[in-house]
Amino acid sequence: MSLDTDTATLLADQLDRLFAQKVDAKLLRKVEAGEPAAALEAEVEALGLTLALVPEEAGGAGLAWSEIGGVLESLGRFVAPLALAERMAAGWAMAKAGMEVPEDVPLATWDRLTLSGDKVSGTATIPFGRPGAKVLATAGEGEAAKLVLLEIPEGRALPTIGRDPRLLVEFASAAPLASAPDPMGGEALPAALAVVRAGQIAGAINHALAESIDYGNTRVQFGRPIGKFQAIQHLVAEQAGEAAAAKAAVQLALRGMDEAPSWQAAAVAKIRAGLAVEPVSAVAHAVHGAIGVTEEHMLHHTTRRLWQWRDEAGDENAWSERLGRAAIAGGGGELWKTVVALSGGR
Amino acid sequence: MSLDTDTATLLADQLDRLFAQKVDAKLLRKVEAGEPAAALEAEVEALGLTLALVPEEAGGAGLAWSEIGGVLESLGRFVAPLALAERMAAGWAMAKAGMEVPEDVPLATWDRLTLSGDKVSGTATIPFGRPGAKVLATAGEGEAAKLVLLEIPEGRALPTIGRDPRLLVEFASAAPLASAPDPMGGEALPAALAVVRAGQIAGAINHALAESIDYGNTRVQFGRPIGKFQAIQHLVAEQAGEAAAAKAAVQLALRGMDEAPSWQAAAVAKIRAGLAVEPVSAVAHAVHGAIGVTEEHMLHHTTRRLWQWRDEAGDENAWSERLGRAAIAGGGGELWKTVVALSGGR
Amino acid sequence: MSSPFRFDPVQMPDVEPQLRAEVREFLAEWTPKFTPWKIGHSWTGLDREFSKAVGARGWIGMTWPREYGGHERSALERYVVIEEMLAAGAPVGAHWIADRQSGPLILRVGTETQKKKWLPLICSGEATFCIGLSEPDSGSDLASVRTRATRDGDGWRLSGRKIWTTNAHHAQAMIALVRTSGGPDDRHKGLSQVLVDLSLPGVEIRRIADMTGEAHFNEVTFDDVQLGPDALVGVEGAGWAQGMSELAFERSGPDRFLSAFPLMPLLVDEIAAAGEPDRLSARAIGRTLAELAALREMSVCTAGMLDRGEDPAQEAAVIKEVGVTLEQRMPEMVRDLAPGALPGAVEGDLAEMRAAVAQQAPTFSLRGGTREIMRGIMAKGMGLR
Amino acid sequence: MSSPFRFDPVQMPDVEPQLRAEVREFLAEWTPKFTPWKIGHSWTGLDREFSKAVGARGWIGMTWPREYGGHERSALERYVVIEEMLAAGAPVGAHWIADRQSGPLILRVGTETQKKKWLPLICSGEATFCIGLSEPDSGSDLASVRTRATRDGDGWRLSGRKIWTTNAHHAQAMIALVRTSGGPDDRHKGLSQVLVDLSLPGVEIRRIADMTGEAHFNEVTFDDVQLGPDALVGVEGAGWAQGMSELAFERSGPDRFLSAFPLMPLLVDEIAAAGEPDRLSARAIGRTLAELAALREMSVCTAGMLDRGEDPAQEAAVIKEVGVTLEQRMPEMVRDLAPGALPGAVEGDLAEMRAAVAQQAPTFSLRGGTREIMRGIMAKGMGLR
Repeated sequence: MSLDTDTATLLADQLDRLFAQKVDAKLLRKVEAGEPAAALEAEVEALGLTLALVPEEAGGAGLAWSEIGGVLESLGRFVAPLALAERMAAGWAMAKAGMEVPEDVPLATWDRLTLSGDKVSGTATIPFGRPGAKVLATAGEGEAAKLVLLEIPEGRALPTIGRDPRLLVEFASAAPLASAPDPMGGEALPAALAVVRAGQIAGAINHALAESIDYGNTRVQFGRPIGKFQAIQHLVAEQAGEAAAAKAAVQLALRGMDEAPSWQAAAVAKIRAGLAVEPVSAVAHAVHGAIGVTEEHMLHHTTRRLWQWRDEAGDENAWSERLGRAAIAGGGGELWKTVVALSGGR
Repeated sequence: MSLDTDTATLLADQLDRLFAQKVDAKLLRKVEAGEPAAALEAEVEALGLTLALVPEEAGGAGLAWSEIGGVLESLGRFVAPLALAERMAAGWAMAKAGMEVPEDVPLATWDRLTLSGDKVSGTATIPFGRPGAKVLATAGEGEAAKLVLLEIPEGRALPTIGRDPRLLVEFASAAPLASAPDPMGGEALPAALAVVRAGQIAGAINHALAESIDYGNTRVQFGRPIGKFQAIQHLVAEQAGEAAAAKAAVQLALRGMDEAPSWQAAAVAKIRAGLAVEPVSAVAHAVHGAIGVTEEHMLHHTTRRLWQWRDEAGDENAWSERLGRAAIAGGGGELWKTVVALSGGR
Repeated sequence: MSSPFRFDPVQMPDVEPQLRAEVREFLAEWTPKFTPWKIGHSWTGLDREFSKAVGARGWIGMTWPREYGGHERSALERYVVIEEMLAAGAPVGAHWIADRQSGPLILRVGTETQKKKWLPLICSGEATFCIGLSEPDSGSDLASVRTRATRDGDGWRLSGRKIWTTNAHHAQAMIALVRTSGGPDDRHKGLSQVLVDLSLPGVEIRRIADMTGEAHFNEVTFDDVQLGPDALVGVEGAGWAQGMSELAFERSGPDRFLSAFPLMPLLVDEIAAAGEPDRLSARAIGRTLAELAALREMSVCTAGMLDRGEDPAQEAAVIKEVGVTLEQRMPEMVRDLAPGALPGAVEGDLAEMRAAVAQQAPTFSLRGGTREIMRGIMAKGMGLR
Repeated sequence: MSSPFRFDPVQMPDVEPQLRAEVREFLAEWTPKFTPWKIGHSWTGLDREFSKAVGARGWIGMTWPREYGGHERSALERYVVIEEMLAAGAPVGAHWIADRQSGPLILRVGTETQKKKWLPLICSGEATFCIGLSEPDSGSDLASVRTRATRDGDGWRLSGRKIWTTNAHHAQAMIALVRTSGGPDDRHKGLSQVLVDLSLPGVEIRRIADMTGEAHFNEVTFDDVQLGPDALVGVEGAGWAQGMSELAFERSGPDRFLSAFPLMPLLVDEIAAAGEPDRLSARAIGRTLAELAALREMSVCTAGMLDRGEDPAQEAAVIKEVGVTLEQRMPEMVRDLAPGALPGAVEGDLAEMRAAVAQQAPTFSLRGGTREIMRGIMAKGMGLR
């Protein structure tokens, strides 16, 4: 997730500073208790980031996916309790579909609705959703799939392991406020959301790694910092390998979204980042001991968000099955070509 | 695999001494090159062990399964290149089926043949098989299944990863020399062979562990025995846990074969021992470094036999699927009862 | 050379089937009252009425002498009772630690007064104990504890802090490892165990919320707490050795591989409901059963060692090492085999229980000693030097 | 804080698709000639005619100056060629080590005479090199080597033993790490690299059979071997630093995660032949693809670092750590997804190749430095202290 342009670096740095000041275990507990981080949301809104992936001619910031790696990483590192990543994805998908992107970019859901005539139906989970706000969703499948902008009805709070707000709503023959053919045959929003979640996961994982290193160097046991023990060093090395792989997968997916958006690139990112969650958090907790599970400690929150995020927008098992089935159908002779193509080779 | 009686201890000790004298990497290379360990076989024969599990009234030694743990362990520890375990299993199955057990106990195969009238057909792999010798096999399924004694026809040497002799033969409407209804509905021989293989695996695994400990205490690197490094200690501890679990599983299966023989007890042993093969041999090789893969080193032979044995008489995946399907069909409410029953509880 | 650990087979007593049937019947009455969330808490879950009922059946302090409220039954009979409780996910937390560790310790090294006062209360399910080992500045390094009990006339004055004490806020008493002489550099020397009535003035308990959002852990502060002469448990200065052999009890029990078990029946039913199980599901369930059966065999063997008066310290470390690997894998297995319809949601019995287990799982490998500590014990036991 | 390792994205040169197509066309001609067993040997497999053909195409020494037979292409172009070779399981052993390590070392620190003599031979596929690092008494502890080169007039006299040298019996030359001053206690000081013509008197090569039953390893004994003045590679006493930076080349390449890859196409075809893939198969294949793609991304990034003249020592350790985990899992994956009809048999293309890979897999984590060494390097790089 290297940032190629000054703008991108600047934005990520701004976000880092803001989150470093405002996001802590106390704020997260408040949000979990049902109190939205309204002030924080307003400040982020003011940075104009929700329109990051919308082209300049459509009123956006015109950043490329490969430029927002730092932003996603920041969102993950601080497990920021707001729907910025999802709104960036929604803005990108709307612009790509030729829809007009409102300045107040809608929320997004990875759930696929059904399309009957012009009306949409089905159940959707909306991160940070609230009745009356707007959400972008995918309706229908394949060539007939559309991106639909909907007003969020009353719903109920879905209990989750991350405990960030998730609104569960039911659309029954709802009339979209706007719609357009999905530019990726029904894959645009699911792919974009998988990539942003993978980016957040990579950020949170690299944070857990950094915390483990830091704790290893400061926590003293048996007369020396625990990071001096070979067993701890090797655990952290294992963690570092997973974190690096997750980050590399996100990097290639971001590039892929710029060059030739596909569900395959998104799958690689979400699978690889998802696979890293369990080993990285297991080691982080092993290094931290009991302190890491207490709600005062950020690792407590990082871990629960990681568990939440890996399940959302397609978990690594679901994406692996899809990627695997396609590869098996393609035959062994094509397999290496697939690996090369998945990682951006030609 | 504790030995409850003096006879059993005595036998295992005798075998240990014999193998310690006679079985080394040199002999194993010879056997792999196609030269049977005839002298060794004769000496083992003289100990009368092939009839170990045959009741005294049927002319055997009348030992219980729980008394031959030490023998199986010895066979595994030295990866002894002969078909003693298989012949013990064959003798037990024949006696249990009420067949007359010849003093020259037949070989055995885990492959299931088909039964048409009195004739049997199908392919069989026979460890240490040679044309003209006799083999005990299972023919048919369920209540109709029979144990059949067959003369081994010409076959061909099957290339394997263990490189011990395996003769692949084809029976085409062969007339058994003797037959009797299978006392376990077609499960007697497969279960018995799974248990003996699991016992051999446990022996070989515990040997690999002992070698790792020994090497850890003697090999000096960076100025001290490598066993002093925490990373090596933790690897060996992981290995020890697997080795202990494999041994415990064999112990409970041996008891099960005495009390109420079932494929389930055999499954537990073969699954658990099979699962331990990869982690234990991986650590053994990590500890030993390159020396362990050379054909002069016993670990080279131990590892290849472990890979061979875990595949034979049902690998851990096949047994797991069968055990798992039965448990799922039984329903969640019965699951704990199954765990208790599998480990000998009432 | 044979295995460096001994798991000698044991013969279960004849009463086993009958006793097991009694426990199952008892549990069948009680468990429908508990939510999947509570069941997912296993032995950290706590229900006073339940514990009293267990006590009334004679299933607490089973092996202890009758004169102290015990029932003089064998360790193997006790094993049958506790494994049934754990497999059902019964909330045994109100009596668990006292029955497993504190009671046996008092019985072994306590004074007559301590025995008479506490053991009957434990047996009736009325007394909950907690263990004071870790301190803010000493996690795994128990020998570096700083909490200090100073002689004061006939009794002691206690000052310091203990942390990660499970269920302290529900407990009547704590047995704490404290320094009675020397300083941190003396390591194992000068440590003693004291029994602290938690209702005494100067004791403050702060609850610590863990991943589940609940407070199973606590931090307990002692501010010049006045203890009577009878507070010392066992021999002054022998606290380290006493405490370590107490930990062997903690490590060898089936709670080291059954905490997550209650997930399994729900998982199996979920798989069955989805139709013919595929290879992935069938293998995972079959494999888990084999692993559980082997662990149970090992665990029963250590119960046999206890009956024979042997010390299963090494074997306990092995069981914990192997058991915790399985236990920590279980919530992941549920996720792999039975993905829920709503990503990340914790609705439905299986998802709810899974969430409870998953959020405690990181501590499975901490309680009773970290993996690093366990592996060090094993390496030493195997003669790696 | 960001990740402690840098994997900055790189832009592949425009020639990539064309170059890749050329290599694939070339391989399509050659690979049908190789057995699954040979393909399963990846870069330890050796075929002189093949290497000469590769050299004739200009695919050895690709980045080296033309004056020494090189082709002055970028590290990224070289990357394309070698990944295609490895993915196809081509027997590159006759030129591999020279192209990857020995040649670059000679180019960087060698004398003009050394460059003129050896580099063109390497580029044409005629010169096979081996590396002399380990000794019977020094496995991972390379600083403790005892093989000694003593000044003798203008040249040197060499005595000692090197072990685990891959393909020494096919090699013309070895670059060995030897002691030129001091004793074992001096550790890194006093070590130098010398180039030994293996046809010299006093050199004895003993083949060592590994698990596959073949001899890829050797023990090479030097009994007072007379070396010329030009034997020293680089600076006397700088052998340790030179050797370590050479190892970074060895560790970062795609051979650290592609050795087992040729199994995958056969496995995929085997799965497809068995009908609609189940969850187990589909997941495993999809997951492996994602892991491979991430590893390839990391590996390409380090090729970019080489092009920019940066030292990817830390990143190489990460790639080897992650890559070897995947690589060692592959033969197990084949067994789990496509169980053969005859237990333990190694008949059929997939089973034959699997056997070749499985029997080499234990050494995957040894070559280029053990896991313990890699993790130590990573921990140090991350600032654990």
